Amino acid sequence: MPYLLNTDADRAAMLAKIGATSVDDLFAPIPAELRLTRPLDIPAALCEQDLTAHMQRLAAKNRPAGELVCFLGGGAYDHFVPAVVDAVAGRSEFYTAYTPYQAEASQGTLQAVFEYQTLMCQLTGLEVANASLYEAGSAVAEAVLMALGVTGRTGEVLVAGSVHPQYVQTLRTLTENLPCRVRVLPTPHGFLDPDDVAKAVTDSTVCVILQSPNVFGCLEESAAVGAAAKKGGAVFVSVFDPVSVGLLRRPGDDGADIAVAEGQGLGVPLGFGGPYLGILACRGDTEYLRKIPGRLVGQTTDRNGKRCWVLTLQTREQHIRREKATSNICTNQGLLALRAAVHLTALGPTGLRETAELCLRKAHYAAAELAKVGGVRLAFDRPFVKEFTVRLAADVPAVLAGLRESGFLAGLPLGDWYPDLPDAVAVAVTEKRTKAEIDALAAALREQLAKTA
Amino acid sequence: MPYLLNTDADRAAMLAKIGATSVDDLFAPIPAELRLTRPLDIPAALCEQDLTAHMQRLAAKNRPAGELVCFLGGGAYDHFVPAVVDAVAGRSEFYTAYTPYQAEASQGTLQAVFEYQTLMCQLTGLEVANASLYEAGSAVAEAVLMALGVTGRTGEVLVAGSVHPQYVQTLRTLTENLPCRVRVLPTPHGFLDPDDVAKAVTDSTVCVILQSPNVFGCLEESAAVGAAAKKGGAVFVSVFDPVSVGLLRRPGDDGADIAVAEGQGLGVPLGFGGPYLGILACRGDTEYLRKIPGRLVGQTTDRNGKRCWVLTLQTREQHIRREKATSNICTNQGLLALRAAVHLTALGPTGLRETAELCLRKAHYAAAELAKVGGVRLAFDRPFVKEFTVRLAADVPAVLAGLRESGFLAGLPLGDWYPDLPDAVAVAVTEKRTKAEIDALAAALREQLAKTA
Amino acid sequence: QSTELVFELSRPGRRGHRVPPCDVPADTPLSSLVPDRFLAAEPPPLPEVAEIDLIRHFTNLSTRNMCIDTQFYPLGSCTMKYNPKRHERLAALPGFADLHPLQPDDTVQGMLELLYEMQQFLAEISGLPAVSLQPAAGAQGELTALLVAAAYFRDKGQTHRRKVLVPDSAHGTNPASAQLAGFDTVTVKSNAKGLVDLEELKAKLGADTAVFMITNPNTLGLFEVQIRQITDLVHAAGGLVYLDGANMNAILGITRPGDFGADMQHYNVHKTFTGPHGGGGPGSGPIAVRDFLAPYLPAPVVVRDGDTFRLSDTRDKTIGRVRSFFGNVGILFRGYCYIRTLGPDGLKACSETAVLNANYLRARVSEAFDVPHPGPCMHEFVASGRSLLRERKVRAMDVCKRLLDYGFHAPTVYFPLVVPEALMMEPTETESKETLDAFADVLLTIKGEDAELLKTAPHTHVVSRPDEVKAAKEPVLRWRAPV
Amino acid sequence: QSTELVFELSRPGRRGHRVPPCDVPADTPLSSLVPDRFLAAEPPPLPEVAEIDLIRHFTNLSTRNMCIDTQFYPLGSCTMKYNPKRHERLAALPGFADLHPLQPDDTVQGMLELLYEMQQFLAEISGLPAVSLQPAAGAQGELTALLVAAAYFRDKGQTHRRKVLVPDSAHGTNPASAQLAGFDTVTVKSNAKGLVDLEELKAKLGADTAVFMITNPNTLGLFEVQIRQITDLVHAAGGLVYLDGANMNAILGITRPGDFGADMQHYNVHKTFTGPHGGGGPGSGPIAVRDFLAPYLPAPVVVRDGDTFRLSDTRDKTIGRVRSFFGNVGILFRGYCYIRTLGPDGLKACSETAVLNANYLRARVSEAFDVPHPGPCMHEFVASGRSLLRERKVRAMDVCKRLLDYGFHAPTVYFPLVVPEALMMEPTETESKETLDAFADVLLTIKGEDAELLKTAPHTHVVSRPDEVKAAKEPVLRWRAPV
Repeated sequence: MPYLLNTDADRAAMLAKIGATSVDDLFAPIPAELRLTRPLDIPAALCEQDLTAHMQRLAAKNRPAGELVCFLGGGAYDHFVPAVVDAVAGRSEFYTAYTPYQAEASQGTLQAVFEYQTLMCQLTGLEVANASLYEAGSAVAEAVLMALGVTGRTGEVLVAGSVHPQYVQTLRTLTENLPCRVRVLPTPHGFLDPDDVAKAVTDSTVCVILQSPNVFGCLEESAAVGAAAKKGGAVFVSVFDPVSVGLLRRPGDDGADIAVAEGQGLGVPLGFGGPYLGILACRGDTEYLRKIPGRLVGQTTDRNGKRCWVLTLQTREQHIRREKATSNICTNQGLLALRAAVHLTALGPTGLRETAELCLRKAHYAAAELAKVGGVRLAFDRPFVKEFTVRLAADVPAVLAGLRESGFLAGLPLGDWYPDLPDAVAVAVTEKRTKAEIDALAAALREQLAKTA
Repeated sequence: MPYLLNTDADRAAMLAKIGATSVDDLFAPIPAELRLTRPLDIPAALCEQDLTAHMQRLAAKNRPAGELVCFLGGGAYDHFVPAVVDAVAGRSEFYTAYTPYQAEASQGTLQAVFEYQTLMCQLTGLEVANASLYEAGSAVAEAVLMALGVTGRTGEVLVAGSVHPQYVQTLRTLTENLPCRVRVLPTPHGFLDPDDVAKAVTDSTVCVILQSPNVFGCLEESAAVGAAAKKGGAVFVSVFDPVSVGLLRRPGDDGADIAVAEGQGLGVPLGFGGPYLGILACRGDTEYLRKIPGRLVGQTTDRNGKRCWVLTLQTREQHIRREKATSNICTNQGLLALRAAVHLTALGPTGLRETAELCLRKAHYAAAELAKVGGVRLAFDRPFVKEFTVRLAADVPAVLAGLRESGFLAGLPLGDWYPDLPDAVAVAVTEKRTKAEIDALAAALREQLAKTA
Repeated sequence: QSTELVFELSRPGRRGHRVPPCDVPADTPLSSLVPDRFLAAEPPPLPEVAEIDLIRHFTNLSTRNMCIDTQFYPLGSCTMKYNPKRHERLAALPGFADLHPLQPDDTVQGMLELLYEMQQFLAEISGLPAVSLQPAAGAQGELTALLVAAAYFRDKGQTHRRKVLVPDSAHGTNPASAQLAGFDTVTVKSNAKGLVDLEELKAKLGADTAVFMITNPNTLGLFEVQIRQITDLVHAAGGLVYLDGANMNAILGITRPGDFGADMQHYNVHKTFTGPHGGGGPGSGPIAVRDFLAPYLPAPVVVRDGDTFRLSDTRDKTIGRVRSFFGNVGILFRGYCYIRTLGPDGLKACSETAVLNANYLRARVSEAFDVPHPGPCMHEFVASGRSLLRERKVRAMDVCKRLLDYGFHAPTVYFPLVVPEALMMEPTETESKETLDAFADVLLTIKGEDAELLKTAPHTHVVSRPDEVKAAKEPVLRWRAPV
Repeated sequence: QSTELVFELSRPGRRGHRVPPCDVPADTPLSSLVPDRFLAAEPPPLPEVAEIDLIRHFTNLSTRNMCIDTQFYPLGSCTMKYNPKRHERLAALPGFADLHPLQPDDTVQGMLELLYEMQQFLAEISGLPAVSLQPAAGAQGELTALLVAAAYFRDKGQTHRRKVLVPDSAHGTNPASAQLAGFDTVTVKSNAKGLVDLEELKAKLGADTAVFMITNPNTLGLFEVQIRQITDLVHAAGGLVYLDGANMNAILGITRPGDFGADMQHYNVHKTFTGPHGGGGPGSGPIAVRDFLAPYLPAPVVVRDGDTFRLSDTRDKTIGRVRSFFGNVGILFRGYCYIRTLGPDGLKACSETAVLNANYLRARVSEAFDVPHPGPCMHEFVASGRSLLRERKVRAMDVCKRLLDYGFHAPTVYFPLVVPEALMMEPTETESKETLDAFADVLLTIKGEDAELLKTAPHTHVVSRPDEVKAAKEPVLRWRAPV
């Protein structure tokens, strides 16, 4: 059997030591009537060569970014991943280890996570970051759980309508049975008006959630929204983009109490959506520190006074607090946090800034070129960085399908999420897209629109 | 600059310590008139992302095995490489280390090479194996250098006409200025007649070189040829296939004094021909041990009596013997030897035998199916294992080009090497080829022959 | 060995990565594209190092970890089995790795086929027909299942069912998940055999019971022999049975939760089907439920239409989604590879071998340590260091630390809470008798070693025992530039 | 740490790999396909281990190596520079890795384009227009060039030119290669400055001179200031000048062998252009020669016809080939990536930095050790431990071994032969001032350490100093099953 080592002689010796006559004896506690008496109905075993051939066949039925030119964004971006990220994450000491329960034998993981935490603080301008969460959607929900705990309030969770709809959906699901209500504040002009926030915030408001750049690609008035939230004593949760922050003001600079992001853009492959990386950072106040979900690595010293790192503040966690826990998160996305740490270390401040600037300039060039195409207009008159929304005077699914034939994943149709925007498409432009690809997209779009017009 | 670390401040401090005013000062020993006064005429630097795109464009201009179904052999075979081989060879402790001059800090490499040497002994049935050579062609030449040393003779080197022509060419080039003459013994029936050897061997014959399976895929009468060689006091050099030996008698079992092989089939990617792995093993007699080229790793003990490994018998090597050296080889193919060691360890005796048997059965099936096609006949009536030669009643280049269009690297035309076989094509069938692929090849060949007939 | 942080290696102006030249017009000032009020004056203060610095730093860090590829890792409850290298190679194929999560279905047919089959496999293995692959980890799977239960009871007008019953030996995530799903937790004590006490259960079941969460085999490695009675009791009370699937590795192809009465379960794909654990994640925690609960599952799921596959969002009663995008596909991918490699016979042989290995190790370990509960165990067992503590004041943790010196990872310690000085060991099926013997021999040796040597262990690692109290009392959770 | 051999882990019947089921008819006995006399009764007695055994064994082995990715590795003459990770990723692209060496030209146009460009780059960098990429290593490059020279002289009817002149500081492969090319070697002594003694050279040049082999910068790290006079003298005597290109890392874009009078040279692509050294190989040793030698180069070479590329065998005077297939393409590939990444300015900056680093390290090391030859040096230099030997009976090797304890690889020791107690150090361009300082500081520390401590070093590695005499006297070159 694949991966099984014991020989017949081993098995016999082991049974003898156990005092059993057969392996079946060991399953005696399972009542006979509960046993499965037939083989599982799954396909027969494949050897490595056949598995490889099978997976290659499946892979060939997909059309990945690289085969299709990718202008899709919507929370996952086709950023360049330096080879060092794969090289480090491919070290089996990292990927075949588990949670660093035995600190002495896990300093590699612990120090890497401590560095990740620091990098997230540097990236957000906040004081504390956890060891990572699953992805952005559930991280937003965790931020709300924190806000519930920190404020002690049970009123409204205000969310901008321009926050990624899947994050909002996740938030609704995960807080469904908890003492708060999610209310979406409309963003008809592609961003949340701070005045609307000021009006909506009451002394029972738990938090205000804003994403900038938002799902339309537009920048939000974060500082003003944050101020309005805090004026009412609500927690300000800021969802940011970890690449664009190379150029933009950081959440902490704009007054965020909790910053959350999807970390996929930091060296994580697109991978059809997961595993990804939920970034969460917050203020350093004690009440925040007590409520921050997930793992934390802390610095300490060993018996000889040597600096070292351990999992810490675990009393917050479920295996101690059990029914008193405020989060059920008991792992982190360790390997993805490592990837992000390596990625940011590779880029450094200058590389991150230059990447963000390339995205911005290319996105602006693309927006200008697409807007020249008859039947295309920019949806919003707002500043944007790497993603923007256009509206098409044509049937969006047909146009996108046509562009797919021409080799483009041209953008994300927003109509499913925003029924009032059936003609809207979000277009993301990373540093990997070339002028030639953008020009070719504009030309193909012109042709499609001419066809469907 | 990529990969350079010193900052301006570093450079200033370093120059100050050196006592120089500029980096240019350091180049003062190079006369001004010898300096290059213009930039090198090579393309401008590419960042990683652009280099990646460039290399992907170049890669896309190739049609690798996998895209084309590969029936090409001729000394390089499309065998399956288990993922463990890449995983181990991808450990940077192995691939970014150098020659294990400092044994204490190189036990990883040293032990792995010692294991490789042992595996090669097990594979060949011989007593001693070196730490590897470049590839099979130069390894054959090194075997002849050994034979010259061992026998002290200066007469003929007899080579079967069925030995890979590139090995023979290499041998001719590398012995051109040495006191011996290469004579090729014809193999009109696809194998070397032992009687011809008996007739050709004299008391000045240096060695007899036989390859089995040979370049036509046919098995040779190794034991009889070896006996004939030794009867005349010549060294018997046997070139073998390290995969087929899972099923066939080993060189040592058939009386080989020196065994040589191309190790590519043991976990080394096709890689357009290199780096590959030259396997060389020999008898354990002192005169052989003294003359074996290349590196050797030996077992010893450390100061505490603990078993360990070192480079040994280096007095044979050039940096000690200099002009008295009998080989100029001063490295080995360390990383490829490691790949081979891991590959053989992964397969084990059963896996190697089963692989060889699969190749054999599929090759025989393919030969039978192809021979059913009108205009195709088997070139030789000889036993074969994974490769065989057919003759086509049609223009070989045109047929092969047509088959390429249908997605097949259908085989190796032998006409360039054997002008008397302009219609011959060697077809190799590894364990990766499926019945469906073989049937499709037969069908495509039938179609091609019908077209060109 | 130095413990320099990457920040301490930073030198102003040093860099590794370079970006391509801008091939679109770059002459307009940035502030003409984005108003100044959005722009930062400086990029974030990340470290500045060259590529060789980075590689040396992280490569050297890696060598300070124990891992499956270098050590036996009998960490109970974590199923640290071998992670096949073929999975890593296949997962890196661009045809899988470079798929955007929002690509249209017609461009990801191979991926959807794989995920559809994975749904089928998990349904078959559990005997529960409806599967959601969405949860990102076991704990999220628990929570998702409880949200499904809550939605179901709400839908049935049974909002009074507010209680979730949890055995005292359960994983801590069980009560935490119940809490977050809006339920109240009731603890059910185990009996002396380490199993659910039926009388206690009966006493706590009632009209307010929503769900009974059971781990089976339980965290003591014991199969609940009365599982059928237990699930019947819960059902009779109108409640649902949730199976914590952490210990599925013991029963693949042998018995199915659906067949012994569970209504819902999660899988830990990274454990049972060997996704590498990644130093603490990612995992994947899909759930399988009975048909009547299917309408409440998160969306989307993969459905098959003839020869094509598509993502379907169309469950009218869905709880929504518990994360963005589809799920932790990379881990599901590896689980799929494992299942396809093993096939039905192989999966069953896995569980048989895991159980044989555990019982053998249990027999060997009991030469030196108390093993409080009677065997046979399933895939893991819990020993107790109580006599060592009593007789020599050596704690279970000291034994664990000393094991590290011998090149073995430690067992899980002090869990489950119901066993004093617990040492929970799970050898998994991918270890050999020789390895188990070597480990047991070392445990026996350790038991006889000097107490002081044990209390100060480990002695051979890059650091000695850390001051955990200090870490928690004066938390230092990030590096700061010296002032 | 155990040093078990993989053979000692073997257990009968255990296995890792499995092959696919046979999908062609498999019912005929093998002996009906291949006569019995060819078949072995048993397969070779290879070890029998499972995949986890294999991975643990080789992963643990790997951790017993120092390497570039974990340590500074100032091994003189070996140019141990950083090996960029991007090269490994790109070399693994199936479009390169899966090309059969005998594929027709029209199916490998991208590969041929790359190799053609590599020929052009190497010609431009050396100033020698004709290139063969075939030699598999530096030593094979030397031999190939000498075979070219022999063929040239034969062609010119000058078979009396049988002597190859080699400086005493040369790499040992120089005389060995000359020997194998059928020449006789004549050693040319260096002068007190470590350079070629012109008078000695003149005395040895003559009508029988075939080739003068020169390493420049030489193995002492010194540039031959009189190189033009040297090459003129050789040419005047009717001989050819061969440049051992091992030290090209010092002069990229600064001076070219073709411009200072070399007629032939080899490259060590794995050194100068950073192919990873692989524990001792593979390398790649292409040669570049003047036009009049081009007809003798090995075949094939890549030629360009308009937009397409092809392999050409059509040199009428070719020496043939020095190996099967095209060359060590994988290493050429990495060298190509390095050259494309650096560009003309980057290559020059490499050499400038390599030379700056070497001179800085030289200045630091000379605080503690003799550096017999005057500076500036080029990319490496040779220090001498003679005073340490004289004063404290500590040998250069003892210093090297002690360096290992501090986490540095040792320099090259006892080479070149012309310097007693030689310590040859080459920092390369990819190291930082901090690293050089840390290394120099340790050297200074070591110099003051207890002699006994040094003589018994290293103290922190998996093994202590091996008995090399025993290894050579009673050679054990393979494992044998115990009887």
